[in-house]
Amino acid sequence: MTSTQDAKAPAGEVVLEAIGLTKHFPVRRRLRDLFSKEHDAVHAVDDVHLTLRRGQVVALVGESGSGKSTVARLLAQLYPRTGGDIQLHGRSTTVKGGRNFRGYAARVQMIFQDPFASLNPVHTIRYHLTRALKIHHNAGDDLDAALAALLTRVSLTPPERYLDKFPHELSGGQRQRVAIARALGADPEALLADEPVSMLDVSIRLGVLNLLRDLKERLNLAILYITHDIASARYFADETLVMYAGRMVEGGDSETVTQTPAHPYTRLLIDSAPDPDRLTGDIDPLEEDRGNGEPPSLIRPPSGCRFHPRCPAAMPRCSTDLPVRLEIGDAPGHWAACWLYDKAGAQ
Amino acid sequence: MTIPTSSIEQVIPGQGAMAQPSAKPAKAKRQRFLFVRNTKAATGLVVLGVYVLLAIIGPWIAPYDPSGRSNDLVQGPSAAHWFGTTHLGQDIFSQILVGTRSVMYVGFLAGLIATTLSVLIGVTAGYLGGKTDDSLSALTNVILVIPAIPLMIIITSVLNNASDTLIAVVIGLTSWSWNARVLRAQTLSLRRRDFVEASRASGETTWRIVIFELLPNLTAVIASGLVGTVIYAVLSEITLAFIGITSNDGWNWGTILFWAQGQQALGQHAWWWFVPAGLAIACLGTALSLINFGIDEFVSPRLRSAGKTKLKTAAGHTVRMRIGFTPVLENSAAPHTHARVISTPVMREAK
Amino acid sequence: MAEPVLEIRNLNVDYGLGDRAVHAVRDVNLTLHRGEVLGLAGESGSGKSTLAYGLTRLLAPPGVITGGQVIYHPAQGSSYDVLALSDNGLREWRWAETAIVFQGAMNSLNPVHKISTQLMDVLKAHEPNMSAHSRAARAREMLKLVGISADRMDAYPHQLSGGMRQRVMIGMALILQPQVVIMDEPTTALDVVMQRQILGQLIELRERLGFSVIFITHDLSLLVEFSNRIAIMYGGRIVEEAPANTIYRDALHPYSKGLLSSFPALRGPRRELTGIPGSPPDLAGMPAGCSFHPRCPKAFEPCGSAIPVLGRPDTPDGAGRSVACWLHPAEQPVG
Amino acid sequence: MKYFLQRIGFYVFTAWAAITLNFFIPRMVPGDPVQSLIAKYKGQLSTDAMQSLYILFGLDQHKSMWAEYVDYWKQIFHGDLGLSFTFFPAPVSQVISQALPWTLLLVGITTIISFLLGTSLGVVAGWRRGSWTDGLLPVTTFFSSVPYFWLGIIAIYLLAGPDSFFPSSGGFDSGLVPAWDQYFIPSAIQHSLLPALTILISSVSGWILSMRNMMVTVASEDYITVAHAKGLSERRVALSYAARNALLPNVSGFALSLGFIVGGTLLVEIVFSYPGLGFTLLQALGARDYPLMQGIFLIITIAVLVANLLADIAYLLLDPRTRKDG
Amino acid sequence: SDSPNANNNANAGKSVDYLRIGMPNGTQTENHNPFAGTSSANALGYKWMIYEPLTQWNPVKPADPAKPWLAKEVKWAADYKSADITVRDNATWSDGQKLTADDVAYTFTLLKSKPALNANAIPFGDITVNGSVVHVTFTTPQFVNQNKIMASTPIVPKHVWEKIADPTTDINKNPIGSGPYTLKSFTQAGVVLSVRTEGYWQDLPKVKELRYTSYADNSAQTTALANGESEWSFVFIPNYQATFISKDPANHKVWAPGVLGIHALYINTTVKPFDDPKLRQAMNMVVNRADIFNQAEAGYFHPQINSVTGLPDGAGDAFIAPEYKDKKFTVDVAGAKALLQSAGYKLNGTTLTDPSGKPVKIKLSDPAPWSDYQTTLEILKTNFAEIGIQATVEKPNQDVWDASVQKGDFEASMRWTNGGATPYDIYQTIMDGDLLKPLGTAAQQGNFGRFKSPEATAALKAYANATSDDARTTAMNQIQKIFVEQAPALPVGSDNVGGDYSTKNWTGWPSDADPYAGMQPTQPYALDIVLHLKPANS
Ligand SMILES: Nc1ncnc2c1ncn2[C@@H]1O[C@H](COP(=O)(O)OP(=O)(O)OP(=O)(O)O)[C@@H](O)[C@H]1O
Ligand SMILES: Nc1ncnc2c1ncn2[C@@H]1O[C@H](COP(=O)(O)OP(=O)(O)OP(=O)(O)O)[C@@H](O)[C@H]1O
Ligand SMILES: [Mg+2]
Ligand SMILES: [Mg+2]
Repeated sequence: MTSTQDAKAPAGEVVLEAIGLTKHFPVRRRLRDLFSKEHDAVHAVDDVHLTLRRGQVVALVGESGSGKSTVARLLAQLYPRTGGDIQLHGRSTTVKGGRNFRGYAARVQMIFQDPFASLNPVHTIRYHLTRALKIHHNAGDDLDAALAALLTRVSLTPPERYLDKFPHELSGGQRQRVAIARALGADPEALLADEPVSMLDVSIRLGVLNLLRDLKERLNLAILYITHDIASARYFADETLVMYAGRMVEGGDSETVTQTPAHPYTRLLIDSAPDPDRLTGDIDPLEEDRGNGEPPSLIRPPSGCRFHPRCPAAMPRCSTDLPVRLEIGDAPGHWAACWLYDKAGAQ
Repeated sequence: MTIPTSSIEQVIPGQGAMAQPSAKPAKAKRQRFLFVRNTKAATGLVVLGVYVLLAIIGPWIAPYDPSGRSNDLVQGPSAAHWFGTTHLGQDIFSQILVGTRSVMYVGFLAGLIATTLSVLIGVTAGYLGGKTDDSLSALTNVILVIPAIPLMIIITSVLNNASDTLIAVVIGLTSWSWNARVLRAQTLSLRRRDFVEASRASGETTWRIVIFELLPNLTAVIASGLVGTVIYAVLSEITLAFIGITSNDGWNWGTILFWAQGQQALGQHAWWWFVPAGLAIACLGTALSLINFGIDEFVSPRLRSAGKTKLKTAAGHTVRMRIGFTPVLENSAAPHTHARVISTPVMREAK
Repeated sequence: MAEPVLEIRNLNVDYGLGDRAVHAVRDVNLTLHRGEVLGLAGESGSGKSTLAYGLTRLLAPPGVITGGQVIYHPAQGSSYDVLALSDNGLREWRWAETAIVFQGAMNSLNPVHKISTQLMDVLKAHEPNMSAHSRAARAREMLKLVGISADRMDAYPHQLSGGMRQRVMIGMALILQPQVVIMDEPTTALDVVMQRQILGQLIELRERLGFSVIFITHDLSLLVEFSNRIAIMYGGRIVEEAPANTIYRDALHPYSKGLLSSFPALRGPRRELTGIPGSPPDLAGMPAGCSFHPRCPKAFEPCGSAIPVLGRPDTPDGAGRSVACWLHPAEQPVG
Repeated sequence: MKYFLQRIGFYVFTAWAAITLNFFIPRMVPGDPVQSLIAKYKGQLSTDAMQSLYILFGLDQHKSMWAEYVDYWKQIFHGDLGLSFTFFPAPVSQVISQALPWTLLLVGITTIISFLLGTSLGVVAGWRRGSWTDGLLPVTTFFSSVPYFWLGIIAIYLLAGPDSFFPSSGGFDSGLVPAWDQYFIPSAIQHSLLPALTILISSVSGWILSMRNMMVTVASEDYITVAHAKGLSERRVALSYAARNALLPNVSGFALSLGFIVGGTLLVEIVFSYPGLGFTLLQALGARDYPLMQGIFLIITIAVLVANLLADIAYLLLDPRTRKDG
Repeated sequence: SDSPNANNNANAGKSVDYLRIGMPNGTQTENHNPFAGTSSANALGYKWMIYEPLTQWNPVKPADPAKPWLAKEVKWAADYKSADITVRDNATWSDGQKLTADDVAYTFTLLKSKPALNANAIPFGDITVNGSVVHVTFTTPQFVNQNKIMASTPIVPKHVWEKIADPTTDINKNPIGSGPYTLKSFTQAGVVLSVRTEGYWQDLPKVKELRYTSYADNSAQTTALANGESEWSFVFIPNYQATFISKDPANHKVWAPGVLGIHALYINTTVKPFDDPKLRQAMNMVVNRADIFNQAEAGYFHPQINSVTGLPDGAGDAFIAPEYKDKKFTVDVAGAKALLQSAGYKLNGTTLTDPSGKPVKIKLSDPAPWSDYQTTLEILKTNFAEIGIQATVEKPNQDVWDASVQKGDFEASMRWTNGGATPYDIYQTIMDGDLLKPLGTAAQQGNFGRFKSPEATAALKAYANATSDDARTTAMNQIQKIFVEQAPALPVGSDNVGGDYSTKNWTGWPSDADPYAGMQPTQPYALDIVLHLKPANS
């Protein structure tokens, strides 16, 4: 095991890197568009940079519809991308199907949000795992042993008790473990976990998250952890990235981003999270949000900074110029895409 | 003709609210028995079983040659001829028995053909989407628009000496479109389910996803479609036979009705010539419909006719279970379980 | 303490009949006081929704209420048992005295009617003498109250965003100024930002209008922040009930403790998260004794055999709270 | 609007494909109209007549299929469907226009009644599950499994007769001329009762069942519970909330069945000698009367498409969700 | 009231002055073109109530001279290549104009110039008018066609028809004829004719209104007859005693006289061993015509043929050759067996083998919907089994059957022959070598069995072209001899000109006692019948 035990430890080898990743979903054309040249599209993801390293968890946080799942699917090559590049071990990869896709899938695996839906109700656990092993020729000589090893790895012991069950006979947490085991069947280097615990009960979430962390350490995996619960990002991830309306707005190591958020949106997000330590009734409607709490249309996203219509600190410049990544300086690697931190521009 | 009345199908057109292959998925093995435990399905299966049995042994146990003439012309039911005789002295009971095979054969063969086609076209269209979907859907719609019975009449007359098999093929070829539409809609909704996406992400090939991931989840819909088309095929075959488009030789219930109508049996008050064949069709149809109800209820248990719906309250009133007004069986504040209050506290810290 | 507005006494709810019945709510005793927010927490399947629907008799078949009383104390007049009301009596009581806001607002609103129609439906049913004009005025007023401009009156549900729909539902719940509002996970489908906005608005309204709230969620941190008192359910029973702060700081029941230590905190020091081992119980085959004992780290011999009663614990600060645990045997059972 | 245009594109394509098929399919049929006619009159028409008929029908000159196809479209655009062989030289449009109203009225009205009745019963059966309405289903299922024509024949046997109120055949008393007057209308209604009843009995169960099932499905939606929680009257909840939503999926089924009106009732018309389009189609089929067959197929196709269009419009009106952008 | 239905109701109380005629011909489309075989006027037969022929010919007594009708007199030349027709001078068209020889000449000219309308393919030559006499010439002798020309050509008014742009495609919306009835109303289910008030050349009929109804099929027609809804029709009624007569035994009647047109089992004489006349003769000897008559034809529909010449009783009597006068068909299994044995066939148990040792098998085919033929085939099958011939019955669809019969691609099939005023049409359809086509080429006109006999061909030609009765008789006797000895087809039953009728309201129908005409409502003589009808209660 060469993994780093500490989140602050130097980052490992880069496994997967997204550079300027962009995805626009075309919108069905209407009659009046027939005569215009421009095609409407949902700008689901724009210019996303992201690096996954061995033995590290990167959290991607953002509200619903901000494009988190799209990023994950792009990274899993389930969608063709509109622009940008995905590099696996520094090599640009575009796979569409067939053998190439399998080869890619063997190294990058995805876990879905809903453990109730991501297992086929008509197949047993054995079938799911056997397929995962066989597709990638990881079954070896002894299939049963491989299956047992897989289940043990996700702490479903004794394995025999689970192998011949159907998904509906398992609890949510157990199902999500099976889903993880299936992903591990490919023996991947990177795991893309799209809200892996949001559908689970509070009391069992922790178990799954701990399992993922444990795997990261033992198998030296690179994990992308997608969530809308910023508190769990703090707890679980080494690095946290915040997305708003298809764009990255802030990034840095988790503790810094959650404790000293720089971008107004991140601040809004953190202020909105329930806090048991706050006094009952001590809730002022957030003066931090100038809008009605709703995200903008992604078909015609706001110009400049996408958050400017809601931003309490918006400046005229915010509505015209697209903010670039700016170092905050309070901790290494902490950045925000916000003109507030543009020292040069402020002068 | 009658539109197959499976609710699964009826539900489809309005996108959205459809009997999803249950969120609480088929409790595979145990539920397979549950299906048979459904009274409707069980009744239907038993009746169908009898028909299948008759289809197999009918020709052997028939007391007479169904075409054999005798001198008992147009005789009512008697000990010798249970269902009476025709204008040629043929035994109608034997004709019914012998005819069962053709009806069942055509019904099931046509059902199988139509179902296979509908699965191929519907699932492909639904899963692949895009241009494939557009063109397959267009094909489906065109077939749906063309009136089926006249089309069958035309096609059967193109093919001379239509044998049972040919008739079944023709019926099968003209009656897949409705099910294909249903299946396409179902596949569309399944395609977006995570487990399909997940097996794609884990590297499964497209055909494996379709065959091993999608199809098993469509079994109820397919089965219901099959049963629906069998009913439809049986009715179509009988209709064709009734208007004189029939196989070369051999009997089916439609042929019996054809002769009865040609000989104006009812004008001669020979009701026995008409009634048995009609009832045989109706019972077979009912049995198949019952099976379909069973499937519907199996897929979406809500549809099950509520088992026991009348309840006795503690006070002795009868109340009905209904939506919006939960019955109150007992209206007292007495606790049900008796929790104990321990007088001497047992204090012990866990390890 | 304020006077009670709703008293639930030994409420029992089953799904199905006879031997195969699932006892989803068992002997629940709970009192809601005027003007308070009572939080109801517990993991999925613990019977929170069943309790809420059971006390309003809205459970769909095969749900049946097998026992208990729900005593309602109206603002004026004498108290009565909701479960003993006639159909018409119940209809009159519903919404006028107790309104409900469900989890998914999209599903709570009839997709084919305008929201104005659905708002005015309530008025038509409960205040038949009201003129059409004043009905519309009232509906508009309610929408304004929850922060939706009146020109959205004639919108259909699908034309509104999730947050707006949920606001419409809250507006609709308050349109008859009920004494009690039951909220079953009203914000779980929403974003945190939106959730905070809506809850903030709700609290404000409660202060103005003075109704009581039963607030159901499994997000404990949210509950602690928003409610006055919290009841924790496990396996169809209430296992602990106490003022919010008390529970947050010092939960007595091992299950409550487990729940509180299974979510990470956003602020403050990173604390140790222990969670709860095992998986939720199967209601059909509930373990004997305390239903939590198979998962309980502190289980000892009476736990497996006898059901602990919910009552005032024998701890020094036991006043105003109750717990059902053999570690803290009740001195005085509630109910 | 966008939804609408998409649909119109679909209709145009389907209509084109169906009409093209309608053109080619009858031409695949062996035999020719003259032979059929001779056979039909079985000895009443001498073999000498044959040549004169070939000349009469214009079948003595041969044209390529393609040229005929082009002509066919030209004709359609001129609203001309050619001359029928069976009723030579009556134009197809005349044959169809005299048969169509009968079918539309008998089957159209019956289908609508069946839909309304079945739907209402289905609403009741779905809403009041566990009451007597559950017993309705097996009975109606049995009747719906009986072939139309059999039911019709039995109905004629049992109910029609020399002294019966129900006439056994035809659309009106012989001797009457179709007119909107006090003699004709009652006679037409009287003649339509028995066939209508037959259609009703065998078609109503489908509606009952699908409506019941939709009601059951809708009844468990949250908004129904909310409606109850709002204290609305049972009627209001059942009709305005449950039935209103349960109806939606049935609308397109209804449209399809409206489309099938024309083609689907062949046998009822045959059994009751009802002077409608289905019966005419059977005659055309028997006589290899391509122009008439094509004409009727065209009408059926258009009927189905129009019915679907109506369903789309109905959907648009009934379901605000489809009305997205103006 | 100006409603067309008003007087319909007014008649309700009074005695019935209308006659309800039905035909099982399905829905009709308005088409009164008397020349189009497809018109409603033809299908329902009302064209003969509006348009009249030159003479009335009685098919029940085909040898009797035709009755003058619009023609006062018809004089044929001895070679039957021309005729002089004297047109009656007191007939008028229903629009009041006089009927003249010009109208007759115009009608013939119309047929001559429009082959599409010339359904009997009459080879018209010159047509000239001289006062009230029309002189018509023909390119071939027309002895066998004489009644088709004179008694079944409707005469149409020149002044109306010459204005019609294309008489072949005109529906003749407003028919003007010389008959006693005019069109009152048309609907797809029926036609009403009302009697003319004046101008008819003889006494007007007692029936004031004719109401034609077109029923969907035989079954509906029979039901209507049984109910009394229909009073006169021509339809096959299975078990007519039970279905029809018994409903009103006093009034419901069926009369089905045979005519010169028969139904026979055509045998493909090119198929071995059926090319052997001995085998065919033997088969002919075992056909149980009584069973067929009673079970397949309900005991009336196709009157049983008794004479070995294949000519029906009654209508055929006058033509039977002296040597066959008393020769009747009998079922003679023993005789057949003996005949076969002598011809080298062997009967082993139940199987007959031909001289080459092959078992004799035959496929009988007819379209499924023709239930009487189907029943006949079933009976023939059991008949043939008695001499060891294994028959199977096939039911191809009608088009396939029709094509294969014409192309000679069949073994044996029940079919009809043409009919006419003499037995010529019957024998021509079965035996005429001129109609013989090679196998595989459609023989549209006849000789489907590919019967090759130069003698028969010559005799038929001689009959048609003969200029004297003696020559004709000789030729006819010769034809019959060949038919009996060669048995190219097995005659079973004759066509009939029958009808089903009710005497409840009207009497005076033709009958065995007074066979003044045939009984079909769609034939030219139908008018003659209507003119004979009297109210039942008078
Ligand atoms: N297949 C698609 N076609 C068109 N638009 C899409 C598609 N998938 C996603 N989108 C749009 O892209 C945007 C981003 O969606 P995405 O699912 O990535 O969000 P998310 O952050 O994962 O949200 P959630 O938290 O709800 O899962 C949304 O506006 C969504 O509507
Ligand atoms: N129709 C039903 N038939 C049988 N059991 C049911 C039915 N509906 C609910 N249950 C059971 O009753 C128990 C309580 O369900 P309930 O919906 O009240 O839980 P909950 O606490 O609201 O959970 P959640 O947090 O998931 O909403 C569950 O275990 C559930 O399985
Ligand atoms: Mg997502
Ligand atoms: Mg709940």
